[in-house]
Amino acid sequence: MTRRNYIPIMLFITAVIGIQLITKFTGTNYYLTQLTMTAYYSLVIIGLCLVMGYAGQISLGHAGFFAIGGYTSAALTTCNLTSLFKNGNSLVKFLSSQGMLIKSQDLYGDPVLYVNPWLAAILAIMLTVAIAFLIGIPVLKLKGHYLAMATLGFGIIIFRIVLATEIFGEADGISEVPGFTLIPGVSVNGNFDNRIINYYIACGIVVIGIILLLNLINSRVGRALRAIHGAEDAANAMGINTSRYKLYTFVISAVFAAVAGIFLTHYNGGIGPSEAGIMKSIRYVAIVAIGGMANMWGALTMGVILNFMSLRGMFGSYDDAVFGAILIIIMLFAPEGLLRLAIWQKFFKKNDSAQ
Amino acid sequence: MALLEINNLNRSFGGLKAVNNVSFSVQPDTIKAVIGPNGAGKTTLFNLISGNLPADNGNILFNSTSITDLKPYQIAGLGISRTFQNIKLFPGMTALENVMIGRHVKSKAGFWAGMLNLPASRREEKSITENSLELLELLEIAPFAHIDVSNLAFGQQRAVEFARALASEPKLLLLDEPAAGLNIYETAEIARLITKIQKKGITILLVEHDMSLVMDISDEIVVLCFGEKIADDLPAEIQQNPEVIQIYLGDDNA
Amino acid sequence: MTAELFSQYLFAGITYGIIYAIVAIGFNIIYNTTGIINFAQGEFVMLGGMIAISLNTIIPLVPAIALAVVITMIIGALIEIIFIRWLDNPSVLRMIIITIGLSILIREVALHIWGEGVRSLPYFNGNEISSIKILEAQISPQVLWVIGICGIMVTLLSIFFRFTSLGLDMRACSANRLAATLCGINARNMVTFSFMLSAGIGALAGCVMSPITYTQYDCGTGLAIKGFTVAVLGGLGNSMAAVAAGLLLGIIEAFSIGVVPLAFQDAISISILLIILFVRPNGLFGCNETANLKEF
Amino acid sequence: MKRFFTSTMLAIGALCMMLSSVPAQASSDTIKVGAILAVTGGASFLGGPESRTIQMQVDKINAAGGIHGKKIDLIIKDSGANPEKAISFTKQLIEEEHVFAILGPSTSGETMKIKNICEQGKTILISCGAAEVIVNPVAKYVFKTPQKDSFAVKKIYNDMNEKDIRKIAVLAGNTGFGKAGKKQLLTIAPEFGIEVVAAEVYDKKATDLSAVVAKLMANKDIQAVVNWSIVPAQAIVAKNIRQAGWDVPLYQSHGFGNIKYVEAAGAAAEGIIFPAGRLLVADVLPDSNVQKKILLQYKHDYENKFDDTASTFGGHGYDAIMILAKAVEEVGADKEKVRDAIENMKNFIGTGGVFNFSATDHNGLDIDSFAMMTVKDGKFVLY
Repeated sequence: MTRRNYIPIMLFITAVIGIQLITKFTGTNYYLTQLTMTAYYSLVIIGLCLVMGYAGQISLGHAGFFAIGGYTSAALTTCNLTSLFKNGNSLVKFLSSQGMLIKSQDLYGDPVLYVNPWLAAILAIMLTVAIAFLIGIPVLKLKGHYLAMATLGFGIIIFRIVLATEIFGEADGISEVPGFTLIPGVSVNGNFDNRIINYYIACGIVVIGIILLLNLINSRVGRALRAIHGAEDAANAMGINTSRYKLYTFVISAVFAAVAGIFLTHYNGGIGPSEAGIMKSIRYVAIVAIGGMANMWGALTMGVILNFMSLRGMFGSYDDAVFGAILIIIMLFAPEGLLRLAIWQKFFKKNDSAQ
Repeated sequence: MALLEINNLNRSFGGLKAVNNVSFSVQPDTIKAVIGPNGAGKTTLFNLISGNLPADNGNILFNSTSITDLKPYQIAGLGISRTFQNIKLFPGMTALENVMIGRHVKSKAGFWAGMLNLPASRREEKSITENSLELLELLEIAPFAHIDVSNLAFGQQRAVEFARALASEPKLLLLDEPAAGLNIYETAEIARLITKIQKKGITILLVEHDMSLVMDISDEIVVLCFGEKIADDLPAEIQQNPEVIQIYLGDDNA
Repeated sequence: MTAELFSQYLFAGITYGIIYAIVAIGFNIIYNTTGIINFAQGEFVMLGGMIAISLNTIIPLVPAIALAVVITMIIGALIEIIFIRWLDNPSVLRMIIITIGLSILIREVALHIWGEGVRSLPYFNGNEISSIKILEAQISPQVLWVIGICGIMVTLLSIFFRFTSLGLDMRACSANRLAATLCGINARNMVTFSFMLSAGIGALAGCVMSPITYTQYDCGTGLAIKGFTVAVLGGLGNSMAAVAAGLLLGIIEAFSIGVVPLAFQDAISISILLIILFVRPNGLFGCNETANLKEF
Repeated sequence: MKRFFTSTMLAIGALCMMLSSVPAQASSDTIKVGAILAVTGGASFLGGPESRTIQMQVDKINAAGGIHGKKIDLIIKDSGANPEKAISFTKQLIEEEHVFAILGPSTSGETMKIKNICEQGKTILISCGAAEVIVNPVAKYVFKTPQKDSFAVKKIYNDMNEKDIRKIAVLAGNTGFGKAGKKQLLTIAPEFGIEVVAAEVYDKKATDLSAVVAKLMANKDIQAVVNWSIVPAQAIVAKNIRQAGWDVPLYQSHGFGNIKYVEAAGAAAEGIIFPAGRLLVADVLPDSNVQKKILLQYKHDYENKFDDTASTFGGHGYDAIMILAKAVEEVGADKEKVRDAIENMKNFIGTGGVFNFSATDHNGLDIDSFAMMTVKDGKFVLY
């Protein structure tokens, strides 16, 4: 069981290192910038893959969780507490004495005092978990179009909130987000000279994420999830608490999205409302669908390829159009996902008789 | 002390009283059958016991505790396992995996243990696998362990469902028409299997149409008609009961 | 609140509401015959408006609108024939993704045809500033056109579904597709026809509202979301309930302006939707039949 | 397993394909200029005209033999107003394409995200974003061409003072432009003794605003309405106000500087007062105006080439490329020298006004770059 999982993971890690070496020798290491961003988006995608492919639920609001993570972290690390500190605010003093605040200077030499990104990240994740629970309990009782609409609605509400709230920068979003120092000397930020380490941080997080998810899928819980997807009432009769399993899966994938949001925001040095938009959520769902719902590697591959091309502007003004077209074509001709296509055809007759 | 006790259970759909004031009990280590013509409310009764449907009123006691308002998964956790009339296996999963699902209530690795692949959960996983293979062996379907259940023959699917139900080591097993769609040889096989299971100390409540099977293996029989209980007795007595005969053979004078 | 302000809000609400309702009816027609939610419904509204505006530069208003409706109906039929007709029993998720893809594609094509600017049809009566005083409120005559035409459309539709044989056939398909097929109804053609009908309704709505709301290549998405909200609020598949739900939502939105900042208006209407979904998943006016809850 | 190998093969294949396509190195006889513009998406009404204008001007320069014989190699990237794409494109343009300078982005939000990247990459950025924070505080390599919104606010408030308007309502679209404008309106109001009694933000995709107009109209204190927006919905505001029979003076921002909005608002646009660059009234400017020639030239070129009327938005793009071209022409293709040249540029006549840059002012326009205008018979005229 486990060995079967680790071979692809080793290959994946080899590919990650291989790409870095290729870019190094061809002098094209600027590709790593987009690959790093892509890696973070892939984290959202594999999380969503768990919800869609394994628990059989659709979520058209995952950009909302990405935004909750990114925006919370960004808002906490960009609000300047210097004046509060000088005025002797006891909470600020306390946090500062506990090392939870960071002092530095901005571009123009003024002092800034902001929340330690670690603390901000933890708070952001806690907030995500709380919201995912709150929204998940009622939403996951719904099915089909109703579920799609409810999750879409959740996404729209988050989008509206970030667009109308002053501390989230309204339409401009939040800029000048400081780097996230993981350990001294290793920082998540967009500086040109930090690129290689950031590439490895991002890929490392994806590897950890995918190991966690693959373990989960191949565990008792994963089996239960597949059972729920196959026949919910039978699963329930076998003693599986279906609503709790669906809820936990939803929360886990929300946390994946939030973590991606936190890191990408620090890497990019900012976040804008477009990250919370409906089109973003639709893209995530689309990539999972193109990769094949219950196919973590497929979703990851398609996520990397499409996001990479999109972030490099390869589609020009036709970005959304290309996306729409790919979506339709895949869903029409290969609803099991692009990568299943070859296998699909091979077993075509078998599947046909089974249905 | 009865293992399962059903008191004045009611359930209606719109104006139709599917289960009307039914009471009976199941003694431990026995096989009890529920029979009755189509639409008598047998499957509804099963769904009420297993929690798939809520009862309108009345109560169900299992081991002297009320399970009336519990959810299906909670009831399963207490030791009641069931099969379905029209076989509900998990498509896309192998026979072995299906049986392993049945082991769910007997194991406990959660989300954290699963994601981190902790040694404890690995050990647990191993014991689940072994246990499930044993069951497949017992039901003589071990050769099909790694085949997707949707590709199995009907009889084999039924056996997998049996194994899945047994995997949770239930105290009470609910069998919903276990012989439906089987030929006489297969039916005899099932009968042998059911007695074998009962010998292992599992109480069985079954719904069945096949009279010869029911008469062969049951210790007691409940007869339902239009939602009402009309008899609850030993097989031999049921065979003599004029009311039951009338239901099954029809009223010639009508 | 003064009587004047009250009726002004009321009319604003009715205008929003009736537009939402028309989009919702479009959703319902297709949902009833196919069980599909066509997320590209809003794009039909946009196409109707855009085509009419382009045609109106060469031909007079009324024929331009009529022609635009016909062209949009043809587009609707083509979409069904090319993308949906030949699919064998597709899953709900697959259909959601295909129609979302269609919506994106139509929008992008429209962007490259008509550009990013806003366009609009001229007012049917008067101009941008003419208004009529009704119940203390000053409203544009175009609002009356919208309410009137949409009202007539709803009435005609209910007559169509109740009394014409084609309408009855379509209802038969929605009730039980297999049985309808066995009775000799060509269910596939009915699906195509439902796409045409819903495209036509959307297009006509797009034309009458264009002077008030303007038409831009991406105006369909917002409408689709609101229309879907209304369709769910009323209970999927129930067109009369959609009208009531549309008016209700429109009026709530209009009056909410008096209480909360305008910027949160959308968040409020979506929150209402979520609450309704949690409490009454079959919609405000739906019955408790869980049969409508199609699974993936 | 098989699945995994299929994906790996596909992934590796695709990546190799991409990685092998190393971009051609910039040859010394061209000047590579990047532009990040929202050609599609929510801000396409800005990015569309900007990209067309910049492309047109570059073609024109190249047709005339380039600058000192060097042709401009223009790379336009469509960000769709997504900051994350703008960030990705900026890094790409700076490191990979080694561009000489970046024009755009169209919106303030995107500009703020890439400001630091350009500083770090020592690449000149000439933004078309409106918000004042772009150049205040001043960043070494960052410039912008649209006029400061505070000047527009002051122009409007001056006019109000003349008319003795004291209490006003503010409406703004929920874009970066609307947000920045609303902030300036609220902060500057006390200086002019004006009180903002109501402020509302509407969605950029709003289709009907009669309810909010009714709400404002019910407040009898309001003597004038200022609508600060750059999106089509601003025409709806005008319409709904006039339909409601409310005849308050209606002020708009320089975001109204597109004749399409006037056409959309039709009769309701009559009498709207707003500050804007003189491009809109180029035809009726006195011949003595220094800008007249250049404005007419641009308007003529743009309208002949595209099926579109010239707007001030396209003008921002014009100014951006022409300022860069002028600086290169003066000091040659050297980044640092060109940056200094732009910072010291005086009396550059653009569509937005006369630019006088300095070390403390990276916008270079003063309050006179705005003229108050109004709409008469469906045309822009000086007020």
